[in-house]
Amino acid sequence: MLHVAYLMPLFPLAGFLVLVAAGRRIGDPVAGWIGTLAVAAAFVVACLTLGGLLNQPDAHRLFVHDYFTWFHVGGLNVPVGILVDPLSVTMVMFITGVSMVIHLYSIAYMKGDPDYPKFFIYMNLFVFSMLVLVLANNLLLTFVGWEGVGVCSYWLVSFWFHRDSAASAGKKAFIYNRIGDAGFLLAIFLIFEKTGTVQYTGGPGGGIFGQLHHLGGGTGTAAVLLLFLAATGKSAQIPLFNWLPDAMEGPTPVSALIHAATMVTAGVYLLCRMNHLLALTHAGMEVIAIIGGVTAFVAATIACAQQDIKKVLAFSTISQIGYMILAVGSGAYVAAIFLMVSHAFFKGLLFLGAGSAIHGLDNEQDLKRMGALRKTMQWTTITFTVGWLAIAGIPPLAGFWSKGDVLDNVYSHYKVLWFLGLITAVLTAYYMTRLQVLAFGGEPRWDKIGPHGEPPLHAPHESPWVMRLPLVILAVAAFFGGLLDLPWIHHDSFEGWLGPVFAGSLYNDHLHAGGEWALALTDLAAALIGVIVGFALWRGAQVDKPQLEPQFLQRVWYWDDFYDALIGRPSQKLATFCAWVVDVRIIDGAVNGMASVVRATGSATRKLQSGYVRNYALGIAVGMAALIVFLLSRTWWS
Amino acid sequence: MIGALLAASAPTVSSAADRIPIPSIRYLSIMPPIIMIGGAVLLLGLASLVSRPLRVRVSTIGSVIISGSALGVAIWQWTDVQSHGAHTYIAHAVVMDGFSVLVTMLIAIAMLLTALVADGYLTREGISGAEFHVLALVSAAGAMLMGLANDLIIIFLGLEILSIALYVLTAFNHRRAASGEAALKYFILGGFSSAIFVYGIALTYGATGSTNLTQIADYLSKNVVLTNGLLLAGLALMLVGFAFKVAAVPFHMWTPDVYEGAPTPVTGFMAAVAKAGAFAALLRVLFSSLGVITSDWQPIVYALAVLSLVLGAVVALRQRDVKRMLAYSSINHAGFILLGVEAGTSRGVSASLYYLFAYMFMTIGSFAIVTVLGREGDSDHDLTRYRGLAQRQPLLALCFAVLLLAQAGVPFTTGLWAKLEVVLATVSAGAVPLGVIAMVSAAVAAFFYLRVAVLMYASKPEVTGETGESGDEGARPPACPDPGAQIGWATPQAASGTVTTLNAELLLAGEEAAPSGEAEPTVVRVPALTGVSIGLCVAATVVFGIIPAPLVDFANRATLLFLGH
Amino acid sequence: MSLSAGWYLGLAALVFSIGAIGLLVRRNVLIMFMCIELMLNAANLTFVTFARVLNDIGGQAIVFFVLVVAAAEVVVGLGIVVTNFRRRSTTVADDLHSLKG
Amino acid sequence: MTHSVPFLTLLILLPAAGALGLALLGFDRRFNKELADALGILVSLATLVIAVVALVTMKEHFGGYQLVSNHTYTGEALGVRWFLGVDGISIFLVLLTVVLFPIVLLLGQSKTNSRAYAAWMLLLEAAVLGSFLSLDLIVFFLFFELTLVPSYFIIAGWGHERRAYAAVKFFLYTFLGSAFLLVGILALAFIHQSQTHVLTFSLTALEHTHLSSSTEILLFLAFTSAFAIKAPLFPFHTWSPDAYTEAPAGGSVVLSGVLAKLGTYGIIRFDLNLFPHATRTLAPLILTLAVIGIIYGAIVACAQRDMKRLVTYSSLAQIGFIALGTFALSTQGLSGAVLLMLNHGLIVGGLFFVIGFIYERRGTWQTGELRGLQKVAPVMAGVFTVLMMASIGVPGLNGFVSEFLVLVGTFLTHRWWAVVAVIGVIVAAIYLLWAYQQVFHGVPKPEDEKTRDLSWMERVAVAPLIILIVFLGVFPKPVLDRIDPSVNELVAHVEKATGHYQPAVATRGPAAAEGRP
Repeated sequence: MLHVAYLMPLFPLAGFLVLVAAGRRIGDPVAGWIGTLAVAAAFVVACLTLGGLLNQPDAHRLFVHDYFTWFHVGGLNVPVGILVDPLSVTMVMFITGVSMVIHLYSIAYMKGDPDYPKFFIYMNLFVFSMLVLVLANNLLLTFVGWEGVGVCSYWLVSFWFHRDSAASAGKKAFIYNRIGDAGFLLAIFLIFEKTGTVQYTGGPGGGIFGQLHHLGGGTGTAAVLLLFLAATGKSAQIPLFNWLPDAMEGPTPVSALIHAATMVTAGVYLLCRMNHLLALTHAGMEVIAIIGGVTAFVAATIACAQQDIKKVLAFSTISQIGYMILAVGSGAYVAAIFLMVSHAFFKGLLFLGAGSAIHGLDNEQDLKRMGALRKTMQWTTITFTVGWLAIAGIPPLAGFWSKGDVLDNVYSHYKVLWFLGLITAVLTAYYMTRLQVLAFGGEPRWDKIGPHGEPPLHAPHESPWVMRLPLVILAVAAFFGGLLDLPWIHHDSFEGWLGPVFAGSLYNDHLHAGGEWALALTDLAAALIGVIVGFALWRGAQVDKPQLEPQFLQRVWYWDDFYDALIGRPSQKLATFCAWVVDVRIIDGAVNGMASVVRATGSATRKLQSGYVRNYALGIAVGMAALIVFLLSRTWWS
Repeated sequence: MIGALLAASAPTVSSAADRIPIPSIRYLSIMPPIIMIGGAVLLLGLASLVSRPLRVRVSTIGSVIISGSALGVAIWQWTDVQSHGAHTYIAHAVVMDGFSVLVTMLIAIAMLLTALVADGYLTREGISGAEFHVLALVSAAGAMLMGLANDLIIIFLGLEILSIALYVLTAFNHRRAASGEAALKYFILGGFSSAIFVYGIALTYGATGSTNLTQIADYLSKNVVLTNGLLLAGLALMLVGFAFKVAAVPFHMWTPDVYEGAPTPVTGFMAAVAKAGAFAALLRVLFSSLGVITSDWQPIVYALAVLSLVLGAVVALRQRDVKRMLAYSSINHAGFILLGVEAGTSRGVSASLYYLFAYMFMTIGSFAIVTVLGREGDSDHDLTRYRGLAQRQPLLALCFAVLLLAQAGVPFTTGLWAKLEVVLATVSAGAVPLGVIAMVSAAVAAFFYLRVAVLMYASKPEVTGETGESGDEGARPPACPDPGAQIGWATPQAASGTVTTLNAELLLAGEEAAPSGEAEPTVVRVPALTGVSIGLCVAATVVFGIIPAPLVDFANRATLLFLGH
Repeated sequence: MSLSAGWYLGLAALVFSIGAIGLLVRRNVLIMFMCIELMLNAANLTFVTFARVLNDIGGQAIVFFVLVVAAAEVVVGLGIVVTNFRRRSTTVADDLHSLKG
Repeated sequence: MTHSVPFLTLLILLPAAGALGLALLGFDRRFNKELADALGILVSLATLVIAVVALVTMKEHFGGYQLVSNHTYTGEALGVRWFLGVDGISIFLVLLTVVLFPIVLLLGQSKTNSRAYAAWMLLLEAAVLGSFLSLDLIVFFLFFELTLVPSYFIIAGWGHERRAYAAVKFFLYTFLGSAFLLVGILALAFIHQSQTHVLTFSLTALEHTHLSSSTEILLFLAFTSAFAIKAPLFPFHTWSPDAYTEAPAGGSVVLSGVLAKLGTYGIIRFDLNLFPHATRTLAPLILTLAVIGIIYGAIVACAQRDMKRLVTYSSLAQIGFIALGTFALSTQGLSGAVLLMLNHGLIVGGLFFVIGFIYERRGTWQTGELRGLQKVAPVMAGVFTVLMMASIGVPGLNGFVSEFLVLVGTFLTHRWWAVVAVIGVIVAAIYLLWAYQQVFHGVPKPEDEKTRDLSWMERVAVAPLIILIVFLGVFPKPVLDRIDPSVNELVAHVEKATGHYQPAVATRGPAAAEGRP
């Protein structure tokens, strides 16, 4: 059944081509349904592949097949082929699943938009690229998917291009991704130079993982760090993370799909895929862990001070991915993947819930103008509450188990980062509770004049069933997500399923049962503290609490201004200097200068021609004298 | 024919003892000059018999026939040389080899083309009479004489016949003040340089004991002359004479004034024929007789070449009068031919000959077009008059563009093959820097050739900055560069300041109509014969450019009888 | 008393340079003609001297060619001067400087 | 290896004859405009057909010169031979030329005096094809310089305000460069003659002249100065902004798309073949210039408010990439450079076409004066997006494959140059996206409203470029398989001559890595 795997990317591609050809004519709802069906078909194929892989014995759950050669120059052979193993199937399952749900949701959400078909064109192309990224059997094909999702995120973020902020947000997202991609390219070159191949496994010499002995020492670390730079670009980690909050300019389903569930996890997937390489360098792993932890903490602090509902969720995503990177950094790949899957569910749920709230309150995103939505939007409130509890880490929901698993593993390696993780867990619970209370609890604020004198909003209304159904599905998934990897059942749990993929490089967290229970309790305590503090502080009618939302945090630790000052303005001045001074004045000036020098000598010698006969005769006489002197002088020497 | 006359009248006097030996004369070797001079005399007489208005047309036809027959004889000579080999005749004073035949052909063709151009010119200027054609034929004969001379004195005679006829031709159009002045300047300086030349011959005669080139060569090769001061002084003075005639810098001062002053057909004739004759003589003197002391005269020719190349190109940039511009461009061409002379090898000779042949077509064609465009009074030569010529007379403009671009050395024209051969010759002789200077000067020269093309193909003068109508349609706001992010010192306007002045200067947008006050240059009628001559020149330049084999082979087989070292 | 050829050559050279300098210095066109004649005759003197030294009749024959050429030049030259004189009634070479640049 | 049918001579003579026919057609009064336009397009399409037939008849896995025709041209005196041949490196440049020119002619119909425009274009096509096909140095030089005349008249005749200055500057700058080239060719031929007593200019013969290192470097500089000006490489590029901006749309396409390739092709064909040692010793210098070109081109492009100048500087950066690939002297680098020449031709051609369409509608190409065109002209925006993405190097479009190969090739032999060049890739995205946002995004102002979308003819004109860009991006294998043999031979030639060998990985891939301990 594994041979059917190559169909997965082809269905969204087919959807994309159909919509490009006939999108405009099909119009509003039908285009959406075609897009959704394409992704659903991919989901079905994913299930078949999962089934096919499950009934393979544990040892060889690996299917690598090349379909055709993309290009073959000298020693560099780049095939187009797929690699199906538990890791890629897990990724494919939640990608197609969540995408299908979000496509369904956006049929209603995007109703009435003039560019309705174009939206689904981009969404299908995105799913295709994501599947190519995950299923590719070589670094270059992964890069194709990698860039593909970057381009689609550019198109989707700047979907409402008539808004300047959306257009420049899309540009910013694409450029930050390109900086990461440059790192990816350099990593590919380095790996090719040392191993002579770009294929993960298979092919002559056993692919990259067969040639690992060439990648030891400095080059190995360099390759890992470059790949990590790519991951920070795509998964929005410390150096390159401030494109994600601006990417919220895009429609909410886009934020849900791309900036919560799938694209941002691509970086984590890449690091997991290259785990054998990571295992070679201890220094590399440390750097990854530190940056992951720090990002999680920083993002969590910023989330506490955001007013826009989507911005809070965006920073929460960055924080959760920080957790995943932290897990990868401490060798707990399975925990990272488990958190990724569960995060996809509850973060998708939260975004869609927020989307439905925004949709209901005629596109108002400011928390300070919401309030008491629970009275009119019951379905959204219930599902949102499940999402809130899950992410806060309240048992028995998915968040508790996955975050707990990550923190357990981190505890056994980096005590400091574990403590930082714990603080972040508290912050997470706090800001999610703040959001829940501001949006759904307390008194209605949408009927008053807005902070900048906007007119009062109409009463919120519940979203249609097409939007509510996805919420329910994701709520159920978020609720039961934890069952995938319960700590005490080992056999067919998540660990068992993914174990063989990370065979060599897994760190086993040798914690005795008692230790695990203790850690579980501390996690629970952190979650409860966060929730209680959140409730206490934000329950009242008074919503403007400047001391709780310091300017420092609202301006994203002045990170944007720092980049602008460090890179933005100086490069602008340099560009203008180069363009108008170096190019026009110096280089072109030299050329024009030479031309005018020639013309100047021309007019100078022209004056010699005085018109008087005697001057001409003098010219001849001087010439004659010169010749005679020259020739006679030869007789003196020779 | 004269010999027969004399022989008939002398039998009474002869006695065995005092018979004066006459050198055996092979008339074929000097037939072309004889035809030219004889024809000229006949033409003079014949023309006086014809009524006044017809005189010009008759003399044109006459001179075409004469130069045609000279050309025919030259071809006959060529077959004779190819079959029986090259020899010296008439007591070694004259030589008939491939070299001299080619020079003769070149001059005959030049004469033919000039006669056609002159016909239109003379009728337009209202000058009747055959004097123009007679004088031209005589000077052409002088040039031929220089080509086939193997004796310094014959060279001197040829030079003088050529020059004196040209002095008169320069003063031909007495209605133009400039013509008289140019003639006077040319006469004084010409006389001065001929005197120097003769003195040079005298010294060389003293040093080597003979004025015959072959004997000089034998003399030099036999005894190694330790202190040949006398010879070198003679050589120096002779080089002055040649350099003057060839218009190499620093002896070029006369060229611009004379070329501008002289009637335009005469300028064309002078540029082609005088240069051809002088270079032929120079090549023969330097290569055949003074081949042994090449190391002495090579640096001089090197210096002359560099100066001519650079000054010719640079000063021409600033010229506003087409004739003066073409004068300086002819100095530049002289520099190129000197490249071939500097090489000192047989390849150098054939390269220079090819260049002369190609240059003849280009220069006579260009001056023919300038003659036509000079309108009544032959004084309308300001560059601004050429603006928009392509719209008014597309074919004439295209011909002029082709000839100018050929002179610049654009591919698939004889101009390029000429430059290529000459540079190959000098590079093969080891003077690579000279080759580089030559090609760089060609690049500089290309500017003023192009400037004329720009003017011809530019549309209305953009004085007011609104764009010409050719090339873009619809309402067009001038798309000036948007200032955008401006830093004090780097405003786009300031930066592109110099550029717009260059642009305006190129299109001479500043000046309005020429001083002759004619508001808008009208369409000019091209006389039939002049059209034929222009057509022949352009055709030769392009056809021999695309198919270079025949002309290149011909120039290559036109070797000197005796190559010194 | 007999003079060596050098003397004659020296004299010829002297006459030649006088002619050359004369042409450079003097303003009047006719005087310039004379200077050219001087230079030509200096050449004749040199020819005759070398003919005598080399005992070769050719040198002396050449003198006649030079004389003929000189005569022709003068005829043509005076003709040109007359046409210019009719126009501008001056024989000073410096007045004729309209062609320049 | 010759072939019965003289394809290559036909390829050159057909457009030349077409140009002559159109020129003469102008002089009889009865000609009508449509007939002239149709004839022009017909001739260029016929050339396209011949080129495709030539491609098909060529053998795929053969590195040497094919379809060779070798006749005497100037007799034995000068030894110049009509020696044409095509191999993996030049066949795709020929195809690029024959694809672009029919489109230019198709769009040239709307020009005033379109008959003369078509005549000059056909002459230019003949000259360019002549340069790509000739293997005799002098014949190459002839065609190389002949390209100047028609492009000069196209810019001067149909250009914009400062066309006179731009045309003359373009002509003289390149003419000066080719002056050094001519002296270099003649000096090389003379040295060859002094060694073998045979005066010939054919590349295959001159390859074997052994030169002292100093002469070889001097000759290398003479050749490369002409090609660097034509390309244009970094310090010699200041004529290109004027020439491309002031030229009419069709002129800019041909100038940047095809004529620029003459420079880089000349470097690959003549510099590497004739002067391997000098190439090896001067490689770091040229690589540095190339990298500066990449970064400098990208930076200056960021400051441009004029779309044509922006595309000019972006093509300066792309040419820097080609030079980078060439002087990396590795199999991947050189194949990438050859492929990038083809891809860049298509991309920059397309970009200038679209800018030309915008100019026809709005009379300006200043980003400041255009706003929100995506809403008003979605198809044009779509085409521009594909071209932009290809230029940035997004995988799936043709820019990526060639850029990747160039960077990999350079990384293997000259690591740190490749690292800096990758930065250029990032900056490339910045200015293109910025320009796209300025022109296509945002709310259209009233005068933007009336900008009509692409007419059917414009779509037909741009369609082949888009199709080729996507096809070459998804499936470049057939093209690379034809480029590879010739590139391998050339790299082997340079390596054998200089003794320096590229890392084994570049040629044997994983097998090589296996060998090492």
